[in-house]
Amino acid sequence: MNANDFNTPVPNTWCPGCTNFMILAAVKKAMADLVNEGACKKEQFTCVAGIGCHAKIYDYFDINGFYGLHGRVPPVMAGIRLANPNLKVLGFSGDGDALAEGMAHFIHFCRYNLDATYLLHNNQIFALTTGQVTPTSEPGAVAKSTPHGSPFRPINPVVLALESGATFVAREYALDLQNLTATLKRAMKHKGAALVEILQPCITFKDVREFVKDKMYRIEPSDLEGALKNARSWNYTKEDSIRIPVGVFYETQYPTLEEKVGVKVWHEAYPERPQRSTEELWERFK
Amino acid sequence: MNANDFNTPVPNTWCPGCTNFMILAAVKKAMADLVNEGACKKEQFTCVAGIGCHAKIYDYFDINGFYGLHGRVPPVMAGIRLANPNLKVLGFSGDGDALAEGMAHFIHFCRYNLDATYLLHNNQIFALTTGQVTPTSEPGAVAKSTPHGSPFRPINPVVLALESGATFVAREYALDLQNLTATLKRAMKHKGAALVEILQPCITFKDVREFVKDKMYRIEPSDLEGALKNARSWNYTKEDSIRIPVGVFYETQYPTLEEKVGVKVWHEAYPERPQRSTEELWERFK
Amino acid sequence: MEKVFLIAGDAGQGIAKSAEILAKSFTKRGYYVFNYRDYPSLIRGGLNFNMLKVSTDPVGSHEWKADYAVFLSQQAFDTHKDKTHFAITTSEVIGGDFQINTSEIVQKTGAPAIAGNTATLGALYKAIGHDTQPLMEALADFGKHADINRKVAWEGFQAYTGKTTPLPQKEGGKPGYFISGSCAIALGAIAAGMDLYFAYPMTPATPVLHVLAELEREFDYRTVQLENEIAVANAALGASFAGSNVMIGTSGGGLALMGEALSLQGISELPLVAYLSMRTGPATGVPTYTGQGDIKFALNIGHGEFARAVIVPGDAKEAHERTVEAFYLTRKFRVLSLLISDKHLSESNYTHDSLPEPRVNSERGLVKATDSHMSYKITEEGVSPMAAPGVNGTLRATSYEHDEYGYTIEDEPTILKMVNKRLKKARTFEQAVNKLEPVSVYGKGKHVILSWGSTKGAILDALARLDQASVKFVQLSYLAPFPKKQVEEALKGAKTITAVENSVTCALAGILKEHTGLEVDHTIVKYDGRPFTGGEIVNKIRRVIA
Amino acid sequence: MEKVFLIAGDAGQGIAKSAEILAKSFTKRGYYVFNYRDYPSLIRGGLNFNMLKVSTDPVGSHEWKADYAVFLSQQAFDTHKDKTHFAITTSEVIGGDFQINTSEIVQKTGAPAIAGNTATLGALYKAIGHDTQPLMEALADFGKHADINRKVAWEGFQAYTGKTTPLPQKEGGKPGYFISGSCAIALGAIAAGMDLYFAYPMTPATPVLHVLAELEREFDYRTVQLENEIAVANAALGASFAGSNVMIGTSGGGLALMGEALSLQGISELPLVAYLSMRTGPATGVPTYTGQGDIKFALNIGHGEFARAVIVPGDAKEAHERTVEAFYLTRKFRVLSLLISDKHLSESNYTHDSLPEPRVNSERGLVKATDSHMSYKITEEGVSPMAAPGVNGTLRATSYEHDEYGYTIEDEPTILKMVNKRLKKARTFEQAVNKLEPVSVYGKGKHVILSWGSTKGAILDALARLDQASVKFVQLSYLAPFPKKQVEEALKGAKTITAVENSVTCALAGILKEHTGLEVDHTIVKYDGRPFTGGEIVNKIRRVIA
Ligand SMILES: Cc1ncc(C[n+]2csc(CCOP(=O)(O)OP(=O)(O)O)c2C)c(N)n1
Ligand SMILES: Cc1ncc(C[n+]2csc(CCOP(=O)(O)OP(=O)(O)O)c2C)c(N)n1
Ligand code: SF4
Ligand code: SF4
Ligand SMILES: [Mg+2]
Ligand SMILES: [Mg+2]
Repeated sequence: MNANDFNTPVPNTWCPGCTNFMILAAVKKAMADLVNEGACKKEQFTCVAGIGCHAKIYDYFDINGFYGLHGRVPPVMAGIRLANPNLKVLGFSGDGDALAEGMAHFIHFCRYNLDATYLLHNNQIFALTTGQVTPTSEPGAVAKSTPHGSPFRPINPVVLALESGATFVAREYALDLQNLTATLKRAMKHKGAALVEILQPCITFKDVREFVKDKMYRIEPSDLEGALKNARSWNYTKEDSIRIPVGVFYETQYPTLEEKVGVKVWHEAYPERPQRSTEELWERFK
Repeated sequence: MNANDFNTPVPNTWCPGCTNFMILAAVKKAMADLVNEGACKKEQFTCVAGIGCHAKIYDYFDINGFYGLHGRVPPVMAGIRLANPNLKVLGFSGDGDALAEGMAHFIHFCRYNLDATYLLHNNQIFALTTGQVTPTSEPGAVAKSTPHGSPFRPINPVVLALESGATFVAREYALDLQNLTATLKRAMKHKGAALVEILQPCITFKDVREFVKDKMYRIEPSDLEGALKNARSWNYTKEDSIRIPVGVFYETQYPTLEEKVGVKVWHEAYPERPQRSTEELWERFK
Repeated sequence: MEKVFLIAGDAGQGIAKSAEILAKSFTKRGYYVFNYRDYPSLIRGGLNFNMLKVSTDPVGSHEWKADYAVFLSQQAFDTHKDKTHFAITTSEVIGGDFQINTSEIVQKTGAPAIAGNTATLGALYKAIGHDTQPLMEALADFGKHADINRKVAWEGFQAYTGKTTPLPQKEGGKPGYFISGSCAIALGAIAAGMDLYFAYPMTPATPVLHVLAELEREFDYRTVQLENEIAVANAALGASFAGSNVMIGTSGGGLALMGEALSLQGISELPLVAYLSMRTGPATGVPTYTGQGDIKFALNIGHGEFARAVIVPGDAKEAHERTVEAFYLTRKFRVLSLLISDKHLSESNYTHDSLPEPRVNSERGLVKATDSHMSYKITEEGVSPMAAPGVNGTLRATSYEHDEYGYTIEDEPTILKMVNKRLKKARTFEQAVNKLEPVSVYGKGKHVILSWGSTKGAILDALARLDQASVKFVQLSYLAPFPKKQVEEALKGAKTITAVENSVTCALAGILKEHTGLEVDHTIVKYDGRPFTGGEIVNKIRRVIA
Repeated sequence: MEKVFLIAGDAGQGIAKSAEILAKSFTKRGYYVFNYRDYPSLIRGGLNFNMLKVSTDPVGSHEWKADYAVFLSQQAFDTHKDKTHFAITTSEVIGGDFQINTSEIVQKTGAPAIAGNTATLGALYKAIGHDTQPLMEALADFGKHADINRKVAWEGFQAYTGKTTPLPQKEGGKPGYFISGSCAIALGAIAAGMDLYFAYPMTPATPVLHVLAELEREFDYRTVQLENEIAVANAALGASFAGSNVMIGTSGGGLALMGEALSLQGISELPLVAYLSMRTGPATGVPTYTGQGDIKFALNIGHGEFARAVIVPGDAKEAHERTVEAFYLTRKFRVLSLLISDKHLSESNYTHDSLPEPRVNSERGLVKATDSHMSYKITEEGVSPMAAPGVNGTLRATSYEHDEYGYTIEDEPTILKMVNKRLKKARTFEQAVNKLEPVSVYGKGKHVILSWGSTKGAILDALARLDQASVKFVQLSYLAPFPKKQVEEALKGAKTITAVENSVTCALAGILKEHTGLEVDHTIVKYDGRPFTGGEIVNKIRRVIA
């Protein structure tokens, strides 16, 4: 099995050259590898997508898919995993999706330590709505809803994930296919909440490809304190002096929500539930 | 002016002995002091309350008040401040209110550095709905919706506030009237987003008064790293070995959202806006 | 023959428990009991009261005036003394027609102070001229404290020397079930084979969460409280996609946050039962009081156009049956089932003696996915067979308009095809609902009372006291799809139509007119947060049909 | 006399800009232009097209068949060639009736490749037999690139030797305004004296956000994009409480998240204008296409019962006027103003020549608070005078039921008093709406076309082509409060009533029946995401009244 086995017949509508193409390639490659390694069957992969350019990925690979609402990827992942802990769930969000509309779920996903891989396509812009600032846009950013400069500071999703309890936290660059694929595989193999932030420059509204490439350096996983230090070393600003850490920040083990709740594949355990008479059930109210 | 000048004729419906009474007393005292010091006029105080036991405070002091929706205190505070930067805004949330329903707003309030004081009545329980776990309940907590033990881990609002950009972060104990009042005054004088978490044991559903009192120790403000270290030293668990830091964790200066947006008291600047003819306005579309 | 009992005291004094024990004792002898709970939005220190109507005939409502009241606090006495003909008070209270010295009794029996309540129950039994046997049985509920409470009850019985108005003995009556609407709904969900219940607490939907959490291990399903209602609704759709049978529950404010997800249900066609328990609105309103003012919102919630069942049972028994129907419909037709109750139905206790089984069985009904599975296959009936992901094929669910595979599309012909598919499904589904007795008719008169939901109990109680030859009650158990034909049939030849609704604007009148063109002659509404009683309906109907 | 132009190409090729320049050039000579924009939900690479109808008489819709098309890409030509009688293509395209060698022209003139578009505009001018003067004027829009574009246009004009079908010269016509619904709404908000606009981007409401952000310094108000729609709605109510004149904007999915906050508007009575621009639903649906399928949701959004204005203008001019009314109503009566548009109205461009001023002026109308100010004072009209906090007294706003001061209450008498106050206000407000010409009648026939919102343009265009003695158009600009009397008046004596709606279920038919009992005879609906054209209405009406 190779990446192309995940292709779909749907025409791709990303801008020609969009960095999302590389993320798509990396995910397909990672999935193919996992299948080849026997870690997982193709049928188990299940994608959950938000709304935005990133989310169009739903149409572009032939795996189970839930194309949800803007910002609501984490609860859908939770529902799927609580209903069927055999599914290998991959969530796809944008920075607007995960950190503006969906911030509450983002934090709680990490806290729950849900066993799923959450990919954050961070292009520091609302792309599909033609370019407005997001929670990771740099201070003063000029965009369509902030023509006089953004009044907001960026927030750091890697730091938030670490502080909220995610048990695997990484950042990669969309155009570094090899590292991205490797990290995605690691994330998918991880048991627990795995966040992979992917720097995904939008070539139409905010082309920072050169900037990111220049500033990037690889880090190694460390303990939580070290991971936080690494994470905090770049706060999404665009000064010349900054450096951007990429790689796996942190990995640890903790029981997952599914384990704690004690779930099973309900529809397989009970293809049909036993019919219970009203009398049987009401007995306790006699 | 003293605390009693803020009294209202409304009968109080907190459980007799509820620790919220002390918070009420502290806030009234702090407000009276600020008025006496000439820092603020009584008419400027404006309370924004969520929904829960904590929020009933709206009825119990004679200041401007907005009794909003569950979880929505921060955006209401933002709206008020963007409309009238002269108002001294105090927000009141519970742990359910701020960290479950309202988590997204909690984070963004800190990020915006809105100039307002946000009081978080943390009793580690949904009290008004008669006792269910909240995001700060200890692991395994038994409550009405988790009779077999909570599957969730607590999250640390002090850490989140620090990481999200709040410029004043403190924790106090509801029954330590003196320190609570002093810290509230400091928070109210602070320019920027001030979070004061108040450990507020619910004597009906989760009476941890003794526990908190035993474990508490006072800390001094430090730099962000030190503050985070202090904050992380207790993660809302109930082991015997823990110690609970209270006091001001952190204080710094940063421009507020109001300053960055550039607002004024619109209705005073423009008691009525100039009437503009359609022709004048449409000129640009000729 | 009936008697009304009022039990009032401070929040936290165990009012609800006393009322429940009393009610249970009566049901054990075959009486019918209806129990109304009135409590403010606070935990301790305020006033609670319960109104119990105990009758030899079926009852479904309370009254605002009691034959006997028990007042456990001064505040309760002062506030509610006008609600009763006769007041039994405890030693803590100054005033009343007869005082039971509860402190003496607890002292004498060595019982804890709280058990003083039980002495008043003993007294009540004396007042109606009954022996205490059923009460003693019901006290078993106190578990290890049962015996001491029995002693206290006995002392109370002995101590009472006030007036006695006998309630006829009900012999031979089969002991009924005494159950709240909430419990009935929870059990209905279990009967229907639910796998997962997601919720965020909100009065008055919370009791269903509590009951379901309590029973989850016994029946092997799971109850999960998530971070907020938006998470709840989206998680439920995720779980439904993955093959589970799911339900969510909330009140109006929570439902208002779910509108987007419910719209997603509409286009993704993932089975979902959403339980709404209404309270007095708008917004936070009067959170522990009742009302039916959310109905138009529920009927129209979600942007865009999609079919839904709006199911409005009238009492506990029906709540159980209709809950099963809600699951049946959503699984069979992939439409949203909105199961609607209110504080009055959810938190009142009903006595039911006969328990016919639900009209339908709910089935999961999953098919096996094929290799090139179409999640949105166009079929004759418009219903696409549903499979679960994980074994075969690629399963899809989406918020975008899509083709049969679930891929995103924007072209006119495919949009039309898929909208038409869903339209066809809506028609198929409508026919199925028509088979579920969506309309019930009681009585035969030409003056029609038309209503839905929790008003059923009061109206049936009123009907028993009205001239049944002149009055008829047409009860709707479904408001969507609107059972037009059956309603028109039931209203044929009506001299007057009176719509009854616990609301300000009587939405029902507009709904009727929208679907049938029929205009109601009168509306009876109530919007002070309190439910109708049988007596109120009797008075208002008499005025209206005079 | 009219001509239809189709400009089609890839997303990112500057289609919209070319169409705008062309349209503006015509309006400069006094023509009326209607411009329909059709684009998929993607940024670059897909297909966009604009359909312009240019006429000597007022126009409000496009057609699906053009007299002249310009195809800027092969894909555009292949997909849309059937939509035109005559195709002008560029050198990049194989096929078409006449090819303009744009690459040669840009080379020759030294213009950038993108300016090739402009050559085709020159060609179009030749094709309709006009001199290029107005086009040259309109090219001023390119600023410093104006001159080079003029050169290119001129070359295009010269190069065209294809067929010519002259468009009659329109002499003496006053140059009109060429404006989109979105711009008109933004300017209406400015005219009404808005202080703050809060939004979260969502197609097709986003252009209002962009325009307002652009103009905020010029008119000294502020536009703030917050973290999500729930924050937007709650912040707006906070700002309203603090004295500001506020508006928010979103599409259906965002509105669905605001239900709880809108219910809070209902009980807190804080002035708020909420702008909804609808698209094809449910859920994400077909996000860049149009539809009117959210109307029942909007009419009923929010739990509990409260009054609202549901304002549904039909074209850009009206959008401006009605936006001012939305502010007027919400400030004067403290009711929610829901201002509703759709993708078609928001993103199409209209030509208007006469601009009557709005019927009303919006006023902030704050009173000064007194020392013991009652935020919810009971007045004869039910409207409590509004003051802002900060100077005097204690101002309150609350989501709970409350007394006149805004303190929380739960007792029956106070609940009734406050609900009745809001009921009285609703009646006062209804009367005010009746004075705002909520219903407009065009034509005099006995066959009535009934509609609301963005269908106005197509229906008016159709009316001009139908027998005006036999057809009449009744346009509703308010759906709530429903202008019952005026609608009944307008429908009196109708031989047939045909409801027209860009939806699946034609909600309007039900709304009409609910309020008047009148049944429509026919419905004309369209639910493929595309708006009606005048031609479609003509055909369908002819069939219906045949
Ligand atoms: C509730 C809701 N609000 C707003 C939108 C409109 N919307 C669609 S995509 C998008 C922005 C997406 O930004 P991001 O998540 O960063 O994704 P990107 O397009 O950059 O990949 C928005 C706001 C929506 N679909 N739903
Ligand atoms: C949208 C919404 N969901 C749920 C509720 C029900 N509710 C009221 S209070 C409350 C819990 C409050 O808990 P917390 O914020 O911790 O306050 P406490 O009562 O403990 O002070 C909930 C869930 C609500 N009012 N609104
Ligand atoms: S707009 Fe940006 S993110 Fe979206 S497809 Fe184009 S390049 Fe990619
Ligand atoms: S329930 Fe707890 S928090 Fe609420 S009033 Fe009582 S003691 Fe206080
Ligand atoms: Mg983005
Ligand atoms: Mg709490």
